[in-house]
Formats: sequence, structure tokens, C-alpha cells
Amino acid sequence: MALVSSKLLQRRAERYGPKEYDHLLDVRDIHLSFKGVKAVDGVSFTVDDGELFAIIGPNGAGKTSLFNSINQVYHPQEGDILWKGESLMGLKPNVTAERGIARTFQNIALYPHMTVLENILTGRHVRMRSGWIAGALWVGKAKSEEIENREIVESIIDFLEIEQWRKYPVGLLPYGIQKRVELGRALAMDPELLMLDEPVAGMNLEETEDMARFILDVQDELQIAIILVEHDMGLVMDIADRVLVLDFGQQIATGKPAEVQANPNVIKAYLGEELESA
Amino acid sequence: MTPAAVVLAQEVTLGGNEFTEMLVEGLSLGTIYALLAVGFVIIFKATQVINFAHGAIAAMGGFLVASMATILDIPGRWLPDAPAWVSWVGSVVIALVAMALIGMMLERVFLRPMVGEELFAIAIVTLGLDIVIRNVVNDFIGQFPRPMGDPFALAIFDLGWVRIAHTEALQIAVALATVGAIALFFRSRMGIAMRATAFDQEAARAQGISVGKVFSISWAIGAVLATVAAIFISMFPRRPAGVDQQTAFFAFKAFPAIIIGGLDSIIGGIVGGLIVGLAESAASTYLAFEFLGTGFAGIVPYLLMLLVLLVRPYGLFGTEEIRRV
Amino acid sequence: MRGRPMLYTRYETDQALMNTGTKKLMLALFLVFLILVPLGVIPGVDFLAQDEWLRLLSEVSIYGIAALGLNVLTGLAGQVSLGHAFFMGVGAYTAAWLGAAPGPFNGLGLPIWIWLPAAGIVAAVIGVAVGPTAVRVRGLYLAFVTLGLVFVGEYVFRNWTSLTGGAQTGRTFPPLEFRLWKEETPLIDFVSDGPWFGIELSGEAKTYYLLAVFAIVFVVLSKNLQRTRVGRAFQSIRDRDVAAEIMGVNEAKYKLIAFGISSFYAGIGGALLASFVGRMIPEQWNLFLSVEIIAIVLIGGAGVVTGTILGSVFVILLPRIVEDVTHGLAAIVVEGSGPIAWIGDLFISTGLDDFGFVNTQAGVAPGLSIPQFNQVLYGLLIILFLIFEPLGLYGIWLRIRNYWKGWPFTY
Amino acid sequence: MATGPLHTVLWRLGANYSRPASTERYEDDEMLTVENLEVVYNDVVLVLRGISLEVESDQIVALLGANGAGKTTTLRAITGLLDIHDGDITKGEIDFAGQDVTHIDPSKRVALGISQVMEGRRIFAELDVDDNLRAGAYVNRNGSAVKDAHDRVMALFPRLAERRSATAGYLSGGEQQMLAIGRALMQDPKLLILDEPSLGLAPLLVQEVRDIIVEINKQGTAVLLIEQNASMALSIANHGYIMETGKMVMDGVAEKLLKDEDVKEFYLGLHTTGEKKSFRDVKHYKRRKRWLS
Amino acid sequence: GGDGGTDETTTSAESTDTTEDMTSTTEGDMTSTTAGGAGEIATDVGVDLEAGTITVGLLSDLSGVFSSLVQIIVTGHEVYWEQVNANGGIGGLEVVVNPVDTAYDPPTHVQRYEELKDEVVAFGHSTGSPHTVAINDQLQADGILAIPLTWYSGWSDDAINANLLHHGVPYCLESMNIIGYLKDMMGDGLQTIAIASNPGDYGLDSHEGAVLAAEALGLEVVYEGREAINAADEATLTEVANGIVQSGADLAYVTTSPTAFSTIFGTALAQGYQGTWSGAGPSYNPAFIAPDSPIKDAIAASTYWSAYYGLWGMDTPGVQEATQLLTDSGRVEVPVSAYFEGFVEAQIMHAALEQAYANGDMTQAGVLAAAKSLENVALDGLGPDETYVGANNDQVQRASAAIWRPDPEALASGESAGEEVLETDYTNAITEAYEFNEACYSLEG
Ligand SMILES: Nc1ncnc2c1ncn2[C@@H]1O[C@H](COP(=O)(O)OP(=O)(O)OP(=O)(O)O)[C@@H](O)[C@H]1O
Ligand SMILES: Nc1ncnc2c1ncn2[C@@H]1O[C@H](COP(=O)(O)OP(=O)(O)OP(=O)(O)O)[C@@H](O)[C@H]1O
Ligand SMILES: [Mg+2]
Ligand SMILES: [Mg+2]
Repeated sequence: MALVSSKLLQRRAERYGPKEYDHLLDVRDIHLSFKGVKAVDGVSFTVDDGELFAIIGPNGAGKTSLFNSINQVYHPQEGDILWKGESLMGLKPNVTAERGIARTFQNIALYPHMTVLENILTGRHVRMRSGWIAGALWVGKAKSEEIENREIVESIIDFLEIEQWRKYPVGLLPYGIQKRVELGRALAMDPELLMLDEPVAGMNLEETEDMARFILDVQDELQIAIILVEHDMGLVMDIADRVLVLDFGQQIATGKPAEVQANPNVIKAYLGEELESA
Repeated sequence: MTPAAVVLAQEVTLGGNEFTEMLVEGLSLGTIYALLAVGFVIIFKATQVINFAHGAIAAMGGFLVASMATILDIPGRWLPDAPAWVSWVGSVVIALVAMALIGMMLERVFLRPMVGEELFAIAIVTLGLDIVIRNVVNDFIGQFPRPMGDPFALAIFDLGWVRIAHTEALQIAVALATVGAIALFFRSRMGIAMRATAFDQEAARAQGISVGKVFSISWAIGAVLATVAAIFISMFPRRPAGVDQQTAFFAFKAFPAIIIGGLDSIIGGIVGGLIVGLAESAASTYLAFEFLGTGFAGIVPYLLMLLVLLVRPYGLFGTEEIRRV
Repeated sequence: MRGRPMLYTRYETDQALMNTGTKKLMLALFLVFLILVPLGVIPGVDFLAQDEWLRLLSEVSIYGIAALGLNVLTGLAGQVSLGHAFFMGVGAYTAAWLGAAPGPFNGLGLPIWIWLPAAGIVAAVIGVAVGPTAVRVRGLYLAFVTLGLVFVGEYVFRNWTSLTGGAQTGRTFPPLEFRLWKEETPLIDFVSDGPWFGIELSGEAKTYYLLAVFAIVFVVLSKNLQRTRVGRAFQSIRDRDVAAEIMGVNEAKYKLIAFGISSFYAGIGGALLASFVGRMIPEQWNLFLSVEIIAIVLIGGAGVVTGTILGSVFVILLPRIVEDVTHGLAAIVVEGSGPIAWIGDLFISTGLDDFGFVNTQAGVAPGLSIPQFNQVLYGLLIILFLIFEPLGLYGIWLRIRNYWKGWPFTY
Repeated sequence: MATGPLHTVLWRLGANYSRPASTERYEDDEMLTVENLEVVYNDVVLVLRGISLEVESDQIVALLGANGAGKTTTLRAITGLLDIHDGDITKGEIDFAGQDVTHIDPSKRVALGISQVMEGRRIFAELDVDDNLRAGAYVNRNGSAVKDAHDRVMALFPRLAERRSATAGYLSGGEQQMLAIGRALMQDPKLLILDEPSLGLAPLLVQEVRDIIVEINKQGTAVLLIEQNASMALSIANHGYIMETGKMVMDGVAEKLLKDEDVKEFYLGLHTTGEKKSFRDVKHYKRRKRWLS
Repeated sequence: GGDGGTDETTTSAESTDTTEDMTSTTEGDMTSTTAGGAGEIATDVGVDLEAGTITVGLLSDLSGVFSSLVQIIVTGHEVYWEQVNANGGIGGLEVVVNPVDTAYDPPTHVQRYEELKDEVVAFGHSTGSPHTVAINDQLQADGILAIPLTWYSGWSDDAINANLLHHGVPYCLESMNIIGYLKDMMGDGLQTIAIASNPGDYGLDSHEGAVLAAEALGLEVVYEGREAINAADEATLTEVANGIVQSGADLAYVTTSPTAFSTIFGTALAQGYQGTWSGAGPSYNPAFIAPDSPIKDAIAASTYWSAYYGLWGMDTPGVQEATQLLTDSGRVEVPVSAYFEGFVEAQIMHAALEQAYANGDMTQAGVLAAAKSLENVALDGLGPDETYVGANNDQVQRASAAIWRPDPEALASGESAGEEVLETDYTNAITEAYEFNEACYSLEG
């Protein structure tokens, strides 16, 4: 664990020099709609380094769409998204990845035919350089690069405790493990922001606890900022630093878990009367 | 480039004007393409199978009709004094029923086991099927084309401004009627069942949809449509000598139609077929320029296809693949 | 479920192509086998030393190389193309233009070390040129766009007489000879008989060696490509394109690269095929060639390099083997003695009056002629094969291997 | 594109298709009885080791268990979808409404009144919401009945009503879950089996779904509820079963289970004292304890 | 190949079992001088004095586009040789034909050639022109004889026919014969001509002939679709049909495949075209006039054809004899003249082998030399006699075996293949006058 963090922090330091921006991510009043549907309707918020920021809201409120907007998979019609002070608008998704935004998906989106190792190595794609000719010839640079990155990936595999699955095609792995691999693939990108879309959905208590532990470790030890979308209030209210509540694409509350939890609108739109059940 | 077809003399116009001739030819080609395309689409729509054996199946159907109507003379032999067209229609109906059964059989034996495999693994199976059927059928057909034995012979409507063979008139009518009926059929409960099945067999079965039935029906329809197409291909004036060893390849010409219309859209199949037919006929009438060389009209459908896909990557009516995370 | 743990002290060794001793040994043995084949000294397979079989093996290499290209595009990047034959044609005619001796048709008479790479490069360039269109459309639609390419290509080839010799006529292609420049006698000549290092070799044997070497080189390139950054990018696009983009893979860019690489292989394959056959007519770069290549890839097991070569062996040799078997049977039946003959006679007809699905008298007796029957059998074998092993030959190989080590695959 | 080899649906030449359905009426109120069921995948992986369970015609029964316990497999056995996954029932019997359905065709079972909400939604992504529901109503030929069912679903899930003509694939995760439930309701079944219906649903909606289940049950549909969210399940169930690696390790009246210490700790995540513990505490200690099974 | 060399000959007469023959590529560098039927016979490949067999290879299209036709031709070979062998073969040596399938595909053709060249003494036929050209260099390198199974005029051109034997009237001169005949018959009724053709030697050789004929006869070419037909491409067929109809030519001369011909014919008919039709022989198929064929009367009324070889029921000794043999062999389903093509090829090969035997050199090279020295191969009306000595102009075959028109009744009655013979062994004046120095259309490269 310690090994990962130290190395990773060092790599990050090398890549992105000293900090000269006020917010890591600054979402400014974005509007996104699909024929008819207003998926995101004027949402603004900021996320700072190392923060664990949660987004909750009813189904179809626009949480995933918000992620997709930040990734530029969807292109909001209005508003702006600043990453370290620079706008992300109009970039291609793969560029946002290079800039340091990593992501896991609501419905697992791993590469089922590839092994755990390969999946996580693809995460390293943005951090590698060698082209196809060098690769095909397996010459010096490409080769050494492959090996270096293999080491990095191994350290992530250790961290997530999935050594035993290393060489299995992920398609064959249990749901819970796949969720972990997905986290691993995201971490492999050396991100500064990690967006988790319902990381514990469909997990039993034990797996939820494991996942929670990894999330917290990522935050504390790797100092990666996290945006968490999750319907498990037990988890969110427990580990989030700040919470944003969406409803029908609109922002109905932001603040500390406790405040949000108490907010009548939130209860009405989302939590429902009997909170303790969650 | 070698000099292509050039009309050297002043034009001696016979039979109708160039334009109407072109239109008739286009419609008659187009409806055949439509029949082939729709059959192909139905099978794809319901079973996710790209049926490369479609042409071979068509040839088989054509041969069956030929043998019923001429060689075996069924049911003609039992109704000696019925009018020619009655016994011919009889033969056709019998052949169609037989082909429906054969279609089901093929699906059951060769494709059912492949359910759920990779699209293209299945495609290769149908390719194997094509090789098998084509060789067997061609051996039956033999070196001599087999005429359809239809009662229309060379009869022609001469309306002055256009001459159209009875066979072509019939063909256009029948084809449009058939594909129309099919299109309606697909609005039905069965239609949805087919789409559901194609998308997710397990989920479909969970809804009580009998996937096996869906597959059988779609293959039956596919085979029948292919046969109808084969009949009209193998008649005067297109192939007056009848179904021969080349008939099986005709189906390839329907591919651009399928794509232009959209792989999984029946309406698309129809529209695509007509577009391609007309385009081809128009091209061969108006684009016989020397510098274009030989066979330019033949690739016009493909050029059209490329154009359409540039504007609409899923054809005119195709449903687009869901891309979401 | 767990695989037997393999201990590696260094990741490098784990990542090496031949990461186990057994693999290394097998490879060595295999190479020795390849070298010995034409000498006809290996008992059991000495018949392979016949010119005809050597030619078939050479074809295996050629189709294998072309198929490796499609395997990159379809197997790795998941983009199905029916246009491979077109790019093979482009390669072939590039080779002809540059390599063929000046004559009635375009030809500059340049040596192989120019025309062969050029064949690949020109094909690749065209591949990348059509790429942008191809990148827009997905799945089957792509398959058919590329099909269109084949037909348009055939049209161009048919009409570009000065280069292709014209429809139904065709032209000759540069032979497999190595010249430094345009000198009279080639430095090395891979087509005519003669001794090499004192060993008397037929031209077929030399061609075989040359092509085998090419095949091996391209196999290695493919394997490396597959296990490195770009190869993984391809696979990620294949498995989940949207996710791949979000994970930093530039979809459009890598699809283009895939197209380029695949077309390059195709170009080389086409050039070698044309040169090997000596004369091709424009109609031959058609859908059926493409389909044959796809069959090779899928039968071998999409995305698997070694599988592709196996697929090539299967598709090229099977018809010949089927043929030998049926002829053997027919012979026995005509002899008409023994139980085999008796049973066989039920299937094989030997005259007009005799019944049977297959007949020994072409076009006369009822039933299929033996060549037709072979075609049918070939089709059936492909079907049955895919029904029972949808993952292709590689699937069988996995079975065998998993039988030895408890790999998770249990389909 | 089609499903990959990983989902290989090895549905060989219609494995079990015959076995005529006996038509005798059933007297007692046992809707579903599963007896000593054993299921094997690919002839090797023994996943269900002789489980038995019962659902009475007016009951809500909860089936709980860790991942990989065999809950979904049980459901597949009951609804007849094992063959697709190359699974076989090697032992035991499944009776529904007094008749043996162990081997009959899934579509027949649906016709008999068994509906399911499949794990992982499995909606028809390319069809729009309405067509998904129509597909759900396949067995139900009576037009007006279908219309009523449709209206009822729309009433239950207003969100779906808003998105009626949207392509299902573009719905949000939760919306898709609603659609999956709605689709099952279109068959107005005698027995409804839900596999993790609360997955990905917002708390408020979880409560709604819970109420819906209760409502459906009131209207006379027996319910078998497979859940990770044990507290939710047990809060409405009459009876509960708990599975571990293919065995029933515990079953009883819901109230009783709710009070059980182990259940509290492992499924409700409560301290023996009863209040929830923070993830920050469980962090870094991992439990490997299991029921002896 | 290992021992295809022209002057290599082996002691042990080689078994045709290739396995052996290949594993022993090096043994085999002395001439054998076994006492054959007549004095000393030198042999290398394909003649086995021990077993007493001569093996002749056939590169036949048995599964491709022309399979059904070629199968019949192969049968012709087999029946012919059966009879020869029955009568003592060639000096006691039995002749065995070995047909292999080329699928009408050049690569396969080459592959098959490679397989056979070490088993056979010569090739009884080689199907297809580009295919034959594809192996021509090899033939010359290996010094093996082959009879092309096409009627390309180039086979009579010594620029390329060093190892090939032509037979029958070439497409080019065929056009002259039939068009000349029609002119004589129709007189002023024939002023204008429309010409359309397939690409390749077949279409273009015939096309050139038609153009030359038109010049010679002063016909106006009102439509010309040079290599405008692609049977696989419906559009080209419509295009040509339209062209013919609009040209309103008195004679439509269309050289293509039967399928394409019937389509063009039908389409033109539907548009009311009423001219006369003809084309190179292979454009016709008896099915056109089958009892159920809708066009049988139209075809019978308006088409005329020339034949390369004798027609079923024609009363020339050659045909009569062949017909007898075929019917006796019990291998004839329906009467088809194509069997005679097999006979013609076989008889020419027979002559060559006899000559080689007489020369005492039955090596591949010996047979080739013998064949090229044949002054007259008499076919007694099974086809016009052939000669292989002298300049192109002397060698080339000018005579059509027959000029004929389709006859549905005769076909229906089954007594003939439905061919009403109008002339036999026919050479038109313009053909006679034509100076043949090189292929009408050159198939180079
Ligand atoms: N690509 C798209 N096309 C059309 N509509 C879309 C698309 N993506 C999302 N939507 C719609 O936008 C709305 C927001 O969807 P989104 O996935 O962001 O919801 P969500 O907050 O993630 O819900 P959940 O918690 O259920 O995942 C939904 O109504 C959905 O149907
Ligand atoms: N198709 C299959 N082939 C082989 N093994 C399988 C297959 N499907 C499931 N299994 C195994 O059977 C066991 C039970 O799976 P099942 O899906 O029934 O568990 P579950 O209780 O539904 O888990 P979850 O709560 O994650 O849904 C698991 O160990 C799983 O690995
Ligand atoms: Mg979401
Ligand atoms: Mg489950």
C-alpha cells in the first residue's frame, strides 16, 4: 500500500507541477438535454484536491449524465466545466482522461475478454507512449516501458487484493471482484480526480465494507479527489465530506451530510420519510 | 479503359419511351431486390443471423417450383382439364409450403445450436450452408436451366407509352403485396416478440416468448420470400430459360438494398430494394458513357450505399446501436 | 477454479512471448519440423515434400499472412471487414506495376525488396484513406461498407486494363526472385530448381522456405503488437468502445491504425499470392476471397495469432484432404471388394443404373460428382466445426491445455 | 453485436422441451414448492446442494444470501432458464400450483403464472419503454387486459410514464430497473419472483418498490423476493430463507430472523447493540467468518 | 518440379504413385530402353511400361461455372479411350485419363498443373484461356503438351502455341462463318449489325471476328458493346439489351454465357426487338428450346449458330461412330453434342501418342514433338480435320463443323439435341479470304 502511494504521488508530482488553480474541478451552471429530457439543468459545484464529494438524487436525476458531461461523452449545451482553471468543454473523452480524470461505471464496463492484468494495463494507456511499430518490433523503449508499467499495475493489484485473479478474463469473475478491477483500472491512470458511479450497488454488506475501505484509502493515502454517486445512504452519509443533491437535473441542496440529510426537500424528493431503513 | 457500350446509329425507338422502359425495369428489379432484402432482414431481425445462404435457398426454391410445375407436374397431373394457371399456382403454393418447412428445418438443425454465439461465427456457418446447398441444388439443376413453366409465356401489355410483360406486372403486384403484408405482420405481437428475442434470448424467454417458435417462423418466412424472388428472377424476360446455376448468386445484389434501408428494418428493405432497382436501371439507361468503362451501373448501388451511410450510419430506417455508459 | 500458480522472479520473463520452458521447446521442435518438411525425411509426413503439397503449404503461409492482417482488424479491434480482398488486390497490382518486367502492361521491373514492401504500404495508405468513412459506421454496417469496397474495386480493376490486363484476361506478376537492382540473373531465385548449400531443392521447396520465413516474421509482429500498448487499445475498443474512450483511448485514431495495419498485411499477402500464382484475373479479388480470409480468422479463433495460422492450414488443406479421402473411397468401391466397398456403394454410385449420393462418373451417374461432393463436405465440415467449437481451433487448443491445467474456462 | 463467447448460451437443440403439463387443480394453498433441489453448471460446478423452499399463495417470501450463494440459480431453476447457462437440475422437484414444472418449457411456466424480474434488469435496450412492456405482455393475448396492466404500471411508475417513448437503453439505471419490474407485472402473474429489485434504486424508490410488492401481494400474487438489502426484504416478508454456498442455512418467520444475532451482524450490519457502525471503523479489519456449511 | 525436365528419363518406369516418385527426385537420369511394342521406347513421366499404361491428364472444370459441360466432355474422353484400349490401346499400352478439378480458377488451375505434371505424359485438355495462359510458361519450361479447351484464335498463333494444340474453328473465324452465312441467306435483309461481347479472349476474339466480318460484308455496326457484358451484373445485361433494341439492328451478334444471352434476348424481346440473333457457340444452351421454355419458339425462329465439333445425329462417319460408342457405353442420359468435344480432343491426343510411339520416344518432350509434327489429324466429320505444321495461316482451322438452327420438336422427341443442321464442314468466303497471321485479339502479359 505504502509503496503504491509513495510512487504514485511522486509520479503525479512529476507530471503536474505546482498547483496554480483555486479549484481542481469547477462545474459552472451546465445544462444538458436530450430530445425532450432535461438530464442536467443548471448544476454548479466545485471539487478540491483530496476531497470526497458525493452526488445523490433520485433515479434519472442526472448524476451519471453529470459524469458523462465532465468526461465530455455528453456535451452540455450551456455552462462551463473548468479543470484546474482550464475549460474541458468540447474536448474528446480521451483527452479528459489524459488530463487526469478517471472513472468507474454504473454498469460495469470492463473489457470482458481481457485478463485482469490487461484491463488494468489499459488504464495505463494514457501514461504510456510507445507506438505500434515499436510495439510490433518489441524493441528497447517499448519493451522497457511495458515492463515498468507492469510493475505499477502489480502494485495496484496488491493494493486491491486481487492477486489470485491476475490472469483471469474479467468476464468470468464474480460481480464484486469486477467492481474492484474497475477501480484498479481507474487508479492505473494516475488520476487526480476519481469519479465513482454507484460503486457498491448490488453488493452485500461485506463487499460494501471492503469497497468503502478502498475508497477511503484512495482518498487518504493517494490524496485523489473523489466524486461519489451512490444510493447507499449508509455509505454516503458516513464517508462523504460534502454532498450535492440533484432532482430532475436540478440542484436542490449542497452541504455537509448532516445538513443535507436534514433538508426536507431532500427527504421529500429522495430519502423518503424513514431514513433509518437505509 | 476499353470503350464501353455506345449507340452508334440514330435512335430507332421501339416499345415505349426510354424513360418508361427504365421505370418498368427499375420497378421489376427493385421488387425482386425488395423480396430478397426483406427475407434477409426478417431472419436477421429475429435471430441476429446474417444469412449468406439466402441466395442458395432462393435457388432451391426456384428449382422446387420448376420441378413442381414442369418436371413432376404436381398437381397438374391430377387435374388434367384445369386451366394452366390453376395448376401452376397449385405448384407454386406447394413449393412455397415445402420451402417454409425446409427453412424451419435448416434453422433447427444448423443454427439453433449456434444461438448466442458470436455474430460472425454464425455468419460463417451460413456460409458453409451456402456452399452445401448451392452445390447440391446446382447438381439438381444440372447444366440446363429449369423453366418455371408459368402460363404467361411472352405475353405483354403494350400500352403504347410503355410495354410491360405480364410476368413483370404480376411480379410487381405480388412483391409489393407480400412485403406489405409482412410489414404489417411485424407491427403485431409476434413482431415485438421477434425483436425482443433478437436482442436478448434469455430475457425474451423469461417473458414467456417461445424463442424456438420465433426462430422457426422467421426462417420460414425468409425462405418463402426468397423463393418468391427466385420465381420472378427465373421468368421471362429476366431469365426466360428459368432457374440455373447462377441464380444462387443473384441474392448478393440485394446487399446494398439491405444496408440502404437499414439492416433490421422491413420498410427499409422495401424502400432500399426499390431505390437500388431504380438506380441501377436508371444508371444503365443514362450513364452508358465510354469513360465509365463497363459495369458502372452495377456499382451504383454500392456507391449509393456508401453515400447513405455517410449521412445515416444505420441506413435510412435502421435502429442505431445503443452506446451508453 | 484457480490456475496452477506460475512463479516468475521477474515480470520481464513473465511477459516474454515464450514464457515457459515447454513453450520454448515446442517452438524449437516446430521450427526444425518446418525446415525438414521439404526434404521428405520425416516419416509419416514425407508426402508433404511433393511439389503439390509444398505449394499448398506455401499458400497456407500466404493466406495466413493476409488473415493475420484481418485478425488485427477483426480479432483485436473488433471491426469486421469484408474488404480484405480489395486490399489484397491493391497490393498485387502495386507489386505488378513496380515489379513486373516492362511489357504490354505497366511494369517497371524493380526488385522484390522494393515491390513487396511497397505493396503493403500502398494498401495501407489506401486503407487509412477510406478509414474515416469506415470509422463512422459500426458492426455489420462496416462489414457491408467494406463489401462495397470490394465491388467498386473489382469494377476499377476490370476496367484499368493497362494495369490489370482487363477482365477475364488478367496479367502476369513478378516472380519470387531477389535482385539487387535490375540485373539480368537474380541473386537468389526462389522459383526454379537447383541446389542450395549443396542440397538439391525444387523451386517449390525454395518458395516454401521463403514464404514460411515471411509467415513467421508476421506472426511474431502480430504477437508483439497484440501484447503491447496499441494491441490492448484495439482490444479495449472491441470490448467496450465508449468506456475505452473515457479511459483515454482515442477510438477514431486507433481504428484508423487498425485499418492501416490490416491493409498492410493484406497488401503483402495479395502481392505474394499474385506472384506465387503468376497470373491473376481482376475478378479474383472478390467477395469470396474476403470470405475465405474471414473464415480463416474465425475458424482459427478471432483475436488469436496462432489460431489464425491454424485456421489457414484448415481452410487451405481441408479441401485437398477431403478430396484424397473420397477418391480413396471411390477407388475401393469401384474395386468392389470388402465391407468398406459394400457400405460405400450405398453412398457412391458407379454408373447410370447405380444409386448413390456421390458418383464416380462425372456428370453421368446420379448424385454429386466427387469434386462437387468435396465442396459439400467442405461446407459441412465448416458448419459442424463451428457448431461444436464456436471459439475456433483455438478453442480446441484451450480445451486440451485446460485439460492439463485447471484453467477457469469451462464452457 | 451479439453476446460474446463469455455469455455462451449453450442452448443445444432444445434440451428439454417435451414433458406434457399435467392439468390437475391444486387444493392446498401451496403455490410453489421446491424440494431438495440440486443444480450443476457445465456438469461440473455443483451450485445448489439440495435446497428446499415453499411459497404459499398469499405470501411474500424473502430469499437472502451472500454473493454467489445460489439465489439467482434457484430462480433460474424455478423459471426454467438454466439450460441457457448450461446448468442442469440433477436432483429434486419443483411444483407450481400443484403440478410438476421441473422440466417444462419456460414459456409454459410463464403462461402458468410465474413471472420474474431478472437480475441485472435485462430490459430490451433497443425497444422503447412501451414496446418493452408489450413484450412483457406476450403471453397475455387479451387486448383490454394488456391495456389495464399497462395503465397500472404507468400509475405505479410515473417516471416511466414520462419516458414512455424513450429508447430503453438510454434510460437511467434506476429507470431501467423500474421498467424491468413493470415488464414482469404486465403478465399479472400468480407468482412473482424478483431478483434484487432494489439494486440501483434511490432510497425513496426502494420504499416505493417495497410498497408496490406489498400491494401486488395484497392483490393476490405470491412473491419470492431475492435481495441483498435484507432489512428491506425482511421488513415485508412473511417468511425468510437464508442461503450460503448452495445450502439453506436458516429459515423462519421474518420477525424471528430480524431478531437473530447473526442475521443482524451479517445482513443488517448492526452491532449487537443494534445501532449501525461506521465504515471508518470496519476499515482495515476484514471478517472471514462463515456459517459452518 | 523435381523431374519435369525435358531430357530426364528414368530407368524404372515410374509408378504414377506420386509419393514414391517425389521421394526419389534424384534417381532418374538415364534413358530407359525397354523393348516396347515396336522397338525401343524412351519414357519418363506418365508412361509405365511395366504396368503398360499411358496416363493423360485433364485439367477440367468439374465444380466451377462450366462444370456440367466439362463433365460431359470428360465422359467423352473416357468413352473414347475405353474403346481404344479395348482394341489394344497404343501398341499394347493402355491409356488412362486422369481428370482433376480446376474449379475454373487460375490459382487452382496452376496448382493442379503442378500436381499432374509429374504423373502424366500430356494434358488431354486444359479448361479456360487465362487459365491455360497461366500455365503456358510452365508448360514450355517442362516441355509438356496440352490441348486448350477453348477456341481462342491465339492457339493457332505460333507466338504462344509452342506447347499447345488448337482444334475447331476459333471464335474469331467462327463469327465470320456464321455472319457470312447469314448474309448469304438474308441478303438485303441484313444491313445492320449489333455486336456485344463478354470481356476476355472469348468475348473479344469473337467480337473482333464479328467486326471484321461486318467490314468484309459492308454491314453497318449500329451498336457495339465491346466487353460490355458481365453476366454477374444485371445492369450490364439491361444496358446491352437496351442498346440492341434502340439500334434496331437486323442482326444481334452476342457472345456471352447462356444465362446472359437468354436475359438479353428476353429483355430485348419484351421491348419488341425483332431482329435475327447469333453469337459464339457457348452462348447457346439447349434449355432455351426445352418443352417448357417460354422462349423456345422465339429462339428457334430467330437464332442461328456455328458448331466447333459434330452435332448429335449429323450423318458423318465420325459422328455416327461416336454416337454408337456413347450409346453403347450406357453413360448418356440425354443426347448432347458436347460429348463429341471430348472425342475430338481425345482423337487428337491419340494421333500424337501414336506418332510418339512410332518415333519410339514417349517422353513428355517426345509426345510434344510428335504432336507438333502431325500434318493431318483426320476426324471423319466428327470435326473438321486438323493440321499442326506450317505457318499460322495454314494451321488455323477455318471450317465450322456445322451451321445449324435450334429445333424444339427434335429436342422434345429426344432423337437429337435439338440442332437442325443447315450446313456441315462449312467455310464462308470471307473466312476463306481472311489472312490469319496472329491472334485476332491478343491475350498478352
Ligand atoms: N444518451 C441519452 N439519450 C437520451 N436520454 C438520456 C441519455 N442519457 C441519459 N438520458 C436521460 O437523462 C436522464 C438522466 O439520466 P442519468 O443516467 O444521468 O440518471 P441518474 O441520475 O444516473 O439515475 P440513476 O441513479 O438511476 O443512475 C434520464 O431520464 C435518462 O433517461
Ligand atoms: N453459467 C454459470 N456457469 C458456471 N458457474 C456459474 C454460472 N452461473 C453462476 N455460477 C456460479 O454459481 C454460484 C451461484 O451463482 P448465483 O448467481 O446463483 O449466486 P447469487 O446468489 O445470485 O449471487 P448474487 O447475489 O451475486 O446474484 C456462483 O458461485 C457462480 O460462480
Ligand atoms: Mg446513473
Ligand atoms: Mg444473483
